[in-house]
Order: sequence, then structure tokens, then C-alpha cells
Amino acid sequence: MTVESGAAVPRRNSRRGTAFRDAGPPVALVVIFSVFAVLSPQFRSIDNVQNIVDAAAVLAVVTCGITFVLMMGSIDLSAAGVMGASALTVSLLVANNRNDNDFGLVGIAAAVVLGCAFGCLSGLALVLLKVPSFMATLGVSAIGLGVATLMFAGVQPNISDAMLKSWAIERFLGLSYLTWIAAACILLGWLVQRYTRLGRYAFAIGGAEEVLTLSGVKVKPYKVAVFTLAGAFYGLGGVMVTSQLGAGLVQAGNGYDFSAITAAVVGGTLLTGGRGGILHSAVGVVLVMVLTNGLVQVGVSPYWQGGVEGLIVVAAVAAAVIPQRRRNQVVK
Amino acid sequence: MSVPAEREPTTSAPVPALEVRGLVKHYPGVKALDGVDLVVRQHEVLGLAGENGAGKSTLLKALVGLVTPDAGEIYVRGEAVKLRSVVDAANHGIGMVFQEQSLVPNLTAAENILLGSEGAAVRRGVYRWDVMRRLAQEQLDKIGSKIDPLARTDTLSFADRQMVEIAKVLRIEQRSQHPPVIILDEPTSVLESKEIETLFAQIRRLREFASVVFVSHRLDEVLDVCDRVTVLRSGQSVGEVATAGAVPRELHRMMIGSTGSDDHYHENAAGPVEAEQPRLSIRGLSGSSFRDIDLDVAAGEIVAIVGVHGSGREDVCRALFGIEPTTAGEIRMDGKKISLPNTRAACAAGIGYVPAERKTEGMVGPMSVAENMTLTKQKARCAGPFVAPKKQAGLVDRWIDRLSIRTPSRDTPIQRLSGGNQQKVVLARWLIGGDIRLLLLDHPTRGLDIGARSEVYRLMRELAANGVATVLLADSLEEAIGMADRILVMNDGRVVTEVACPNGGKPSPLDLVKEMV
Amino acid sequence: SEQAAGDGDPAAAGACKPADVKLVGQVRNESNPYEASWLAGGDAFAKSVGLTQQRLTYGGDSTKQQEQISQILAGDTKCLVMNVLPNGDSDTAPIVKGADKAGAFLVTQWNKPADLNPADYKTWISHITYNGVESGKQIGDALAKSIGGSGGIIALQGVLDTAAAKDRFAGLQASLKENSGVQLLDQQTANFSRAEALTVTKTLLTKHGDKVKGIWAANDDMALGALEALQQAGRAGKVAVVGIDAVPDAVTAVQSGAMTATVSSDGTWQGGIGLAIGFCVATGKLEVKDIAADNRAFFAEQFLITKDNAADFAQPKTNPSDFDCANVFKRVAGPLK
Amino acid sequence: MSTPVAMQPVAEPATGRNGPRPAKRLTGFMPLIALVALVAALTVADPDFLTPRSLTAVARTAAPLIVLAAGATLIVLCGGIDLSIAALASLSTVLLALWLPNLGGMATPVVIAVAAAIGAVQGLAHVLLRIPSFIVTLGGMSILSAVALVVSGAGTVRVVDDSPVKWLELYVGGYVPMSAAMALLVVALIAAVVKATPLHSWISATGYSESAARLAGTPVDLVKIGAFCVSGACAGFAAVMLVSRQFSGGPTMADNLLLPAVAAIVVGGTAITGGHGSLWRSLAGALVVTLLRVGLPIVGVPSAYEQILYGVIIVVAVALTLDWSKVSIIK
Ligand SMILES: Nc1ncnc2c1ncn2[C@@H]1O[C@H](COP(=O)(O)OP(=O)(O)OP(=O)(O)O)[C@@H](O)[C@H]1O
Ligand SMILES: Nc1ncnc2c1ncn2[C@@H]1O[C@H](COP(=O)(O)OP(=O)(O)OP(=O)(O)O)[C@@H](O)[C@H]1O
Ligand SMILES: [Mg+2]
Ligand SMILES: [Mg+2]
Repeated sequence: MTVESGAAVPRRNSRRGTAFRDAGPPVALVVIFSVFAVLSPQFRSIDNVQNIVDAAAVLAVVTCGITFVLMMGSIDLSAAGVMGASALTVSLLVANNRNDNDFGLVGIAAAVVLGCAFGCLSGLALVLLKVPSFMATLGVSAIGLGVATLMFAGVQPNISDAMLKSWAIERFLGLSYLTWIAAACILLGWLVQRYTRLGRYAFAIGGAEEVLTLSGVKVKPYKVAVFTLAGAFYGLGGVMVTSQLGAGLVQAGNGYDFSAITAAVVGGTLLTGGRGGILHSAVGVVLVMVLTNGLVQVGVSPYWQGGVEGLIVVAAVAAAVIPQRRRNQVVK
Repeated sequence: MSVPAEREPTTSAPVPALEVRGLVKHYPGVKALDGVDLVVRQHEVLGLAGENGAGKSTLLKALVGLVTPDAGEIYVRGEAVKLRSVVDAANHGIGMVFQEQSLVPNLTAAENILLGSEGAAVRRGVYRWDVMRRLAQEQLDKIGSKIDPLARTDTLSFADRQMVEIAKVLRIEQRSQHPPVIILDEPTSVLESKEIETLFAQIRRLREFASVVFVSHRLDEVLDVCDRVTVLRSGQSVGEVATAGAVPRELHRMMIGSTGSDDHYHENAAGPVEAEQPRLSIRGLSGSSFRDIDLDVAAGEIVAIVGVHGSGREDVCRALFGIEPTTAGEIRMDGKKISLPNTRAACAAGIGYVPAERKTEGMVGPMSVAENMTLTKQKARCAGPFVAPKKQAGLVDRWIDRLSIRTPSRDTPIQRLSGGNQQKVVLARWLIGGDIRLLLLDHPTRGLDIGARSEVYRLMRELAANGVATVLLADSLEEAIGMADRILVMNDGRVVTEVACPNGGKPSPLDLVKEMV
Repeated sequence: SEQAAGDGDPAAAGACKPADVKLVGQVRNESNPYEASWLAGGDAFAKSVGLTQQRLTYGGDSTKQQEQISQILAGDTKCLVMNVLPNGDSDTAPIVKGADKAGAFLVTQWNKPADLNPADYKTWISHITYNGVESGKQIGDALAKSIGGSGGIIALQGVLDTAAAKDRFAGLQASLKENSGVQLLDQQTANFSRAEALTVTKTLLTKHGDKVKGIWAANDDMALGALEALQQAGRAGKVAVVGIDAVPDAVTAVQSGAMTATVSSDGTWQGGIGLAIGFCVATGKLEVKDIAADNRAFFAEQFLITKDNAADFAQPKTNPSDFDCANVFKRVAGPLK
Repeated sequence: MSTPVAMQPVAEPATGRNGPRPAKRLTGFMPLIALVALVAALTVADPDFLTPRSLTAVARTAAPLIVLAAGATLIVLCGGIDLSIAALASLSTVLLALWLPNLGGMATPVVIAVAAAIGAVQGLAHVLLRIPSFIVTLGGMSILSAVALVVSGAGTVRVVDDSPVKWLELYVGGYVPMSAAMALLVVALIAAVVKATPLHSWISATGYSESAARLAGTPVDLVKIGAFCVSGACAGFAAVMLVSRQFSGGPTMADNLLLPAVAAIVVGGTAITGGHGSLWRSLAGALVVTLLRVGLPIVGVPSAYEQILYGVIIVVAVALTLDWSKVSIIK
């Protein structure tokens, strides 16, 4: 009777296409790494590779959080504020020079919980007040910085907690504890993404939110939960920065918001949601760190470093999208 | 055969699975439902017929809790209920496959099937993929589908996705001990004939343990698969037809209140085509999914291209509109060679395109009817570089009138219109300029009711009479045969044969099917 | 018409009752120890004269600073005294011009383009800064001494487009000229930030390895970041670190020997002194025309802090008498050149 | 062509123009209401705030932000985002300061043209390379910053003779700052052009549904490039305002205006997903954001609480101004 359903045919969506599409960022990573390795002997030294991986730890944890949000098609700019607040919290709760607290792990947990609370706040603003996440998280970031400044109260809290300090210093198999923590976060994130309802629904919300509603899934709690989870990662990120710097800084999270988004996108996560994931983001993080480190190692002028990095990021993303270019593709 | 709209005495019959009394739903400017009554008996397939905008989808959405009626009652197995959400409805054993496909493209089929009712597949928020696979397989087995439950949904064909939707809706059995009521809103409009056969087999099987509500604009289908048909008109139920022995024409009469002609395709209106020079002429056109296409379309001629899924005919169309890149070949309009790097170039060459996916590609939902209609042709509504509001309003109103587009006003967002009326706006977009030379119509009648279809066909005839060349990707072989002067059959990216299709010498569908596969 | 807002009335100078004076202190933010101590110093002074200081912070955002200033100047400016830390050199001119037009008393600190001079204005009483070239050189010399006069060092620069960063680096270069055995292996910016200093130092440590004997940082925050990096690289104590600002943590570090040297700039004093000078002029205890030319723009005293004298700087050494109108120029170390 | 088969009469005459209902009209005024509410709140906190001089200062202060936000609004309406506006404005201040001595009065149009060209290049990269605007402009932001740093020699460029840009510091009729009047003019001009021409429907269509717009033959790519170009020009003009205010150009001078500008757009009620919104909304949004930036500290809110209040107020403001009936899904 009828013949066919024209546009309904999925366009070039074969599994091979999927694999090809995902291959872009890792290939870019290998290429960029090789170029730097050829240009600079110091760059390819074991020490430096360790250094890169160590330096990636905090960004990796923050990116883990942001990835879930991006997967939903939302955006999160609250990392800076949340990290500042959690950095101050943890540095005032573990052994420090400002007060007599010495709560150790409990203090760290409290900082992470605070991160959760901020994330939850973003999520609630999104689902209850219907404020786009861009703005909700920007607002929460300002609140976080304000809270951090209140706690800072003019005197830098320096930590003396042996365990927290050791995270940045002690090594296991050549990598600092912080790096292992980041690796654990990536693993955890991956498990959540693959094996939990929260992760899969986050992915689905990015794919087709209205369908979830039609299927009787209440998406709002999941959105709040995803932002809360992201907040937890930022909270942990704040703790890690504190461990690295030995002090609680209001500015602990400066710049991590945009770096994390860049890393996630470079890794192949779409800002429109529904594609990518933790492993993609991990590749993106390493790529960004390799770039930052490599440019210093090959001696690019400090004036130009930011510019060259921006150029390469754009080029890498452009190269990655070439295989998927279509004339009527929507690019926002 | 047909009985008045009064409700039958319910005392003798077993209690109906679902009953609706006096349902009312207002939208700004429209009374979508105006006191509808509906009875769905147990183990029957009830057809729902009505023009575009008659209120079918609204009624059905009210039955699954997506639309809150302003007045009226819904009874499930004799019990009055308030349905607040899809879950509510599912708990009462009512589930729906929506008019627009509603699957999450980036999840696996299994996840889509179990979405919202994962049951044992998710324990304390943790997925158990093996269980999920098994449960989904069970659902797919019920309808005899062979797809891999762990395939990503966007890698499946449209028909397979439809199967996934049906498998998904059948999950409501798990929620309610009673026989479920399954609602299918225009499930066939995007399916191929073979797939439709499978679907009908499913529907007949469903009847064994469920009640089914079935909506389609193809009245022969409705009569074929349903036991009984309720007809809606302007938000009211105007009658009921037992399908045994009924003919589409009668149904049609009830839908629109008058009799349409039997000449669906206005074949007698087809004019002669004199072709000294073809309007469109392509030679050796190749692209990623088609090769070596030669095609001539004369002014005033309607050429249909038929083929199965993946035959590449749609990409040919899109290439002609500058969306699909080509690798070789040349395109001439009225003898002049043109290149089509983008849609602008195509528009400038006098080519218009009506895409199949109306919702995402055909219209801009939140924008008004007027804006949607005038998006393309600026000259018609502008004075110099500026939009002339009076001119635009007059123009739009004229076309709203001419095509009988049902809309509260020209400023209503197009997404509030029913599908058929949306399609008319999209078509009008190409006509208002008065300078269209070639129309590429990709399933222009998909989702349109008989009346609207008939109007579209008449419109195509008129355009042809005025010298517009048309390439048609038809919704059905009958449509292709009825409308076209010539039919090209495509298979696997190539034109395999060309069949002349003049008035009075039409080929039979079987002749074409042979070539297609 | 040229101007509506702001009606300058310098004739009113000296006519203010102490209680009518409005004190405003403006710094970048309250979230670092140095500027927090500045605001605290301002508060302390205001309290000593029975007033309160309006604290303004602009988050290191030049435009926001200008916006706040023009808003303040759009209010009542008759007895307004402002002690301002301009975000960068370029921000001083509009602040000065605005204040001049509105007749508000202004003391600026740290940043000022060379060709803009308080002497040319009626209500811009003074500009106070520290000699960056000198401090950069002092710590450079201290660093050279502590690594025994020879070896490689790396430099962490501040925000590249600030005068402080440039002067201090110029000081380092002057020091390098004198200490020919010291070799500058690399220089990178860490934007005055502790966190950035940490990563940059780590990278530079792997790049140059054991050749790095010393780290010169343009402020203490970066020096402290570098210390952490050394600790994480397992090289704590083996590399000398110097900084500038004498923030409490750095002084402690110098005391404990972790850091080699820093240079004092006394935030508490800076926060008080600007208001004090303005207050004295506003209330007539000091006449602008009586202020010596050298005191209209001057370098304030600064001290190199090493292990020997660190204990003296562990506590803030500002005392109320510093802010007596007779003493406000006691810490002038020399005119701005 | 003849009229097709007669159908059921429509519920209402098809030609009837329904005026917007009161509730709908109210959402249109929400940004203005938020603005007035904020002024009222600040006045309550400090009665001195509500003086003509003080309000004039706010208007003058807001001018560069208004211009920046106006340009970027076009891109947001098209469904993209421009993160480079602030860096581009910074670079433009440097260029203007460098060129003023040689070009004099011509420096202003030249800098605006250069900024427009840079914007267009980013638009081209976005359209041709199919990279999301977020990424293109994020990259653009770092590249432009680097260029500004190098061109300026990493320092402030003083403008000794600022007479060619001094006119922006004048007051119209004695009270209205020229820069604010110019900002208003820019908004009015762009808004009028967009409204009076097919651009309005092209931009909305691109923002709501790019693929549908393209298939309707709308020049989507040109519209986008044009939006980037105008956004660049606006950044250039904002730079002129900044130079006239600061008497200098600096490689990071405007950098901190990025988030306020985006906030202004969103607070105005323009949907960040594209399609729905207007320049007038951004004008109100920019005033709200400016009031928050300068008003809170001036009326004596301490720094830490200022940030917290800022965060809370912008979120609430967006909750008030966004017209949800136009935005189906809020991401
Ligand atoms: N056997 C399985 N065990 C666990 N998870 C599975 C299994 N099969 C599918 N999944 C889940 O379903 C998702 C989709 O699977 P598929 O392999 O088709 O997609 P993909 O190639 O990973 O997609 P993308 O490239 O978007 O990440 C996977 O990401 C995975 O989380
Ligand atoms: N969300 C809505 N807002 C306003 N009006 C609506 C809305 N949904 C439907 N309508 C209107 O209600 C009427 C009934 O629409 P409905 O979708 O139920 O028609 P239908 O019978 O399903 O048509 P079709 O066969 O074209 O699908 C139409 O006039 C339509 O414009
Ligand atoms: Mg994969
Ligand atoms: Mg319908």
C-alpha cells in the first residue's frame, strides 16, 4: 500500500559511524602529544608525563561533574563558586591555623556535602523557578564565592592536617594520591553513567527530555540529582585544590568552570546533550593538560600561550566534526 | 449501518473497557473537544476518524492524562477516574503510542521499551543489563519483532522504532491486572506496506487480550482493521459505523458532513503536458546515496519517484534543493545550467521543497502562521527592504482563505494547529510568491485527512496546470499512480525503470512493486 | 553642555566637621589576606576618629571599579575622602579626573601612570606606592646570596599588564646584572595566583630539573604556591624561594626558613594612611598647599624581611600615632621618580 | 486557482487579529518591572540613591554593557552564544588607543569596522567549520586576549589626546549622558532594522529551528555571520565608550564584562536557547545588572553579602522575566 517513509530513515547513523565519530579526540590527543614529544625532549620525559597526569587530577574531577550536566544538555558555571566554598569549608574543618578543629575525613566529607548542597540549589532553581541552568549556576557560583568570602574573614586558613596534605605529596606507583582519587572519580562516574538509572536518565534527558515525560518519568528529581552529583565532584575538587595549595583559597576554583567545559567538549561531549560521557571527557582533560604543559615546555611565549591553546582547541573540535558534517546539520 | 451518536443502552452489554462522556477541552481560540462521547468495548479495535483538527489527538491525550479536560468524565471499566499523568493512565491500564514518535534516540531499544517501568531491570537505581535485555526481549517477542534489544534506537529503521514503541506500550500489562487499552495515534502514516501488514497482524493479536483504539487518515485501513469506527467532527462525536461492509466514502461523508467525489486524485483535471524543453533536467547526478540519475520534468508535469527504504529517492530530492551534496552530474532549469550549493540558490532558481518531517524541518513551531508562510518569499510581503505589515496580512489572509487553513488567526503559533493545517501553511509558503517553477514534495499528504489530501491534490493539479513542474515522493503507490504523469522507480540509488502513467493508462501497483524490490 | 553631574567645590576644603566626613576605602576584594588587612586598617582608622569606613570591593574588575567610583561621586561629595587601590595604571586617570571634578579628596596607591601627577590636581592629595624595582632587586639579591651566587633560577611574573609586575621584574633583571653567576632559566606568568604558581612551577621543575636552585616570585602568594610545588616534587628545602608583600604566611615561612626573603608592604598601614591623609585635609588640619611636593607622590618605606628580622614583622606594627596629622608622611622613603 | 472544497467554518474568523491577553502583555513588561523593583529596593536601602545625579551615573555606567549585550543578543536569538565580546572589546580599546594619535577622529569608525570584521570571521568559522559557537568564541576569546596582550606590549596604552572620543562624555540637554544616549540609539537602531525587515523572522526561525529555517530557504548562514558581525561592531563601539571613560586602552580592560553582558541578556528574558527575546529586553537586563553591580556596594552591602545577593537576585530576576510559554524546554 504505502511505500516508504522518507526522512524517517536515520541518516548515516551506522555503528561504524559512531565509532569513527568517537575516535576524533583520542586521535587528536595522540597527534598533539607526538608533536610536542618530537619538539621537546623534556616533554617526553617520564617526569613530565607524571607531572601532566598529576596536574590533570583536579580538572578531571571537576570535568566528571560537569560532564553529567552537559550530557543532559544543561550547562554548569558554578564550579568556581562551589570549589571556593568547599575549599574554605574543608580548610576550616581539618587541622588548621585559624581554629582548633581537627575533623579530618569528616571535614572533607562536610565540604563534599556542601558542594552537593550548592549543586542541589542550582538544580532546584532550574526545575522549580525554571531558570535556565546557565543563569542558575552563575547565580549559585556568586553565592558560593560570597559564602567563601564570609568564611575567609580576612585571614588565610592554612591546613596542617597531615592526611589532606599528604594527598598532594605522597605517591603510589609514581602518581600522587590526588591522581588516584581522580582516577577513582572517573571510574565511579563511568559506573554511574553506565549502570545507574541516574546516569542513563541524564543521558536520556539530553537525548529527548519530552519523551521521558511522556513515558511517565519524572525528570525533575533526576535533574536536581545530576546537579547535586556534579556539586559533589566540585566539592571534592575544592578539597583537592586545598590539599595542593595547603591553604583554603576563595579563588580555589578560578577558571575551572570554563576549562572543564572546554575539556568535556574537546573530548566529544555535545553542549546540546545526549552524547559523550565520562571517558570522552577524560580524554579531553588529558588533551587540554598536554596542551598547556606542552606549550610551556616548547617555550611558547607566555603572551601567546592562551591564544595558541584557543586556536588548537578550535582546530581540534573542527577536525573532530569534519566526519559528521552535513549540510543541514544544526550547530548552535 | 451507521447509527446516531446517542449512547447505546449499557445495561445489557458487558461493562466497556473505557467510556468517555461529554469531554470538553478549550484552547485559546479553539474548542478542541466539545462534549465528546466515546465507548471502547473490551476486546475490540475501535477506529477513530475525523478531519485534521477534529480533536482526535486531544481526546486520546486526555485518555492518557496528558491533557486535563475542562469538563466531562472518563470511566475505566465503569469507574469514574481522574487521569493526572501518564503513570496514572498506565496504572489504569491505558497506554498510548503517540502521533509523533517518542523514543529517546540515544538510548538502547531495551531501555526505551522499559523506560519508566523498568521493574526488575533496575534494582535500587542500578541497572541490570542482562535482566533488562531479557525483559525487553520478552516484549519484542510478544509482537514478533526481531530487533536487537541492545541496539541504539537511532540506528534502527523507522518501522523498527515503531515496533519498539508498541513493545513499550505493552509494558502497561505489568501495571494493571485488567486487560489494557492501547491507543495508537496514526501509527501507519510512516510505515511501509509490509510493515503495516505486520502492524495489523499485531493489532489483531492484541485484540485477544486488550482493547485497541486506532487512528488513521487512511479510511480503508480503518475499515480493514477496526471492528467499529467512531467519527469525530469539530470536537464532537457525530456518529458510529460498524465496519463490516462499510465503505470509505460513507465514513468520509460523516467526517465532513457532505460527500466527496470518488475522483480522489482529480485525474480528470490532469492537463496535457507539452514538452518542447524540460523545466528540470538532470544528467548523471551522483551523491553519497544515489548514482547516475537522469531525470526530466516538464513544466506542468508531475513526476513521482517510488522506491523502498534506502532507495535514495529522498536524497535526490534534497540534492535538488541544495541540502545534500552531489559529487557529479549537472542540473538544468529551463535549459540553463545551475549549481545548488545551498537552499538559497535553490529558492532563487524557483525551486520549492516540502520536507517529510514537518515538525522538525517543515515549520518553526513557536512562530506564527503568518511568519511561517512568509519565511521564504520576501518580495511578496515587502516594500523595498522593509516588511509591509498590511501587505503581509492581506497576503496571508488570502492564502488562509484559499487553502481553508483552520486557524484562530494568522498570528497563532503554527504548533497550535492540527497537522493537516500545518502542512497547508508549509505548502502555501512556496505559493505566495507566485514564481515557483519546480516543487519537490516529500510525502506532502502525510498525516492529512481525506479532505485535506483532496485539497492538496487539487492544488497540485492547479499548480501543474499553471506550469509548475512537480517531483512527488508519494505517501502510497496509489497516490503516486493517481497523481503522476510519469513514475520513476528507484532501487539502491539508481533509477531502474520509468513507467509512463498517463490519464487512462495508469499502471497497477503490482507492476511497480516488482521493480522496486 | 559639558557637564551636569558633579559640582566641584574645592573651596570647601578644610571646612568639614569631622563628623561630616565620609570615608571610603576601595580595594579589589576581601578574599585575600593583603587586601583584607588593608580594609581592616581603614576600619581601625575610621573608628579612631569616630567614623565608619565604607568598604568597596570590585573583584579585580576595572570597569566595576570605575562604575563604583562614578556612582560614589554622583552622591554627596562635599566631605568625601577616598583611599583607592586602582586596579591598574589605566584606571587611575578616570578616578582622579572624576574625583577632581566632584571635589572629593583622594589618595591613590600602587598604580599610577608616570605622567599623571597629584601636584596637578587640587583634591588628589597623594599617591603612595612601593618601589617595585627596588623590592624586585632586593629579593633578587637575597635569592642570589642564598644560592651562593651561582646557579639557575626561575621567575614567576605577576599579571603581565600591571606596573607592579613589570617593575618587580625589572628589579630582578637589575639584580641579575649584578649577580652574573645567577642564570634565569625561565620566566612564566602565574598571574599573582597561588594555584597557577603551583602548576607553572611544577612544569618548570620538570622542564629544568635539578638546575633550578631558586625561585623568584613577584608576590608572596605565588611564592607560597611555588613552595607547595616544591614539596610535591620532593624538593622542599633544596630550592630557595623569595616573594614580595610580607603576607602573614610568607613571614611565617621566612621565619621557619622555608622561604628566603620577602619584602614588607604594610597593608594595614596603607588602608589607614590614605584615609588619614584625606581626613586631615578635609578637616583643615592639613592644607594641600602645605604638603611638600615630594609627599604628593612617594615611595613608602619597605623592608627586606629575612630570617634575621622576620620575628619583628610577625605582628602588624602599625600604631595609631602613625595616623596623626603630623605623622602621616613619616614613612615617606623618597619621591616617586 | 479556484477555492478548494468548502470546509467547516473556523471557530473564529481566520482574519481576526487577537490582541495579546493581559497576562501575556505583562510578561513583556517583566524586565521593566524587575528594573523598577530593584531601583525601589535600593532606594529603600539608601534614600540618597534616588537622585537624578545618581541615576544619570547609572545610565552612563551601563552604556558599554548595554551595547555589548545588544550585539550579543542577536547571536543568542539565533541560538548561539558569543563569549568573545569582552575580549574583543578589550582588544578594541588597545587598537583605538594605539590608532588615535595617527588616525584621530577616523580611529573610531576604523576600530568598529575591524571589530566587526573579527566578529564576522568568528561567524564564518562557526558556519563553515560547523563548530558550536560556544567553542569558536571561547577559542576566539583566548586568541583575541593574546593578540591584545602582544599588541599593547602587555600594558596600558594611554590616550594623551582624547578629543576625538571626548564627545561621548558630553551630556545631552545637560542631564542625559551622551554614552547612554548613544547606547539607546544603538539598541533602537538595531531593533528597528530587525523589526522592520524580514530579519526578524529569519533570526527567530534560525533560533527556534535552524533546520526548518534552512529548508524554508532562509539565509541561515548569512544571518548568523551577520549577527556575529554586528556583535563585533557593538564590542568595538563599547570599546570606544570605555576608552572615552578611561582615557586609555588595556588588554584586559573589558574582560570582566563578559558574564555581566550574558547575564543582562538572560535577565532581560531572552531565551538562551534562541528564538524568543528582544534587544529591548537586554537593555532592561543591562540596567538591572548594572544596578546590582554598583548599587549593592554603594548602598552599603558588604562584599561577601553583595555576591550572595547578586546571585540570588539574578536568579529570581530571570525567573520573573522569562516567558515560559515561548520556551518549551528549559535546559
Ligand atoms: N551489554 C551491555 N552492558 C552494559 N551496558 C550496555 C550494554 N549494552 C549497551 N549498554 C549501554 O547502552 C549504551 C548504548 O550502547 P552503544 O554501545 O550502542 O552506544 P555507544 O556506542 O556507547 O554510544 P556513544 O557513542 O554515544 O557513547 C552504552 O553507552 C551502554 O551504557
Ligand atoms: N496545545 C494546544 N494549544 C492550542 N490549541 C491546540 C493545542 N493542541 C491542539 N490544539 C487545537 O485543537 C484542535 C484539535 O487538535 P488535534 O491535534 O486533537 O486534532 P487531530 O484530530 O488529532 O488532527 P490531526 O488529524 O491533524 O492529527 C486543533 O484545532 C488544534 O489547533
Ligand atoms: Mg561509545
Ligand atoms: Mg492528531
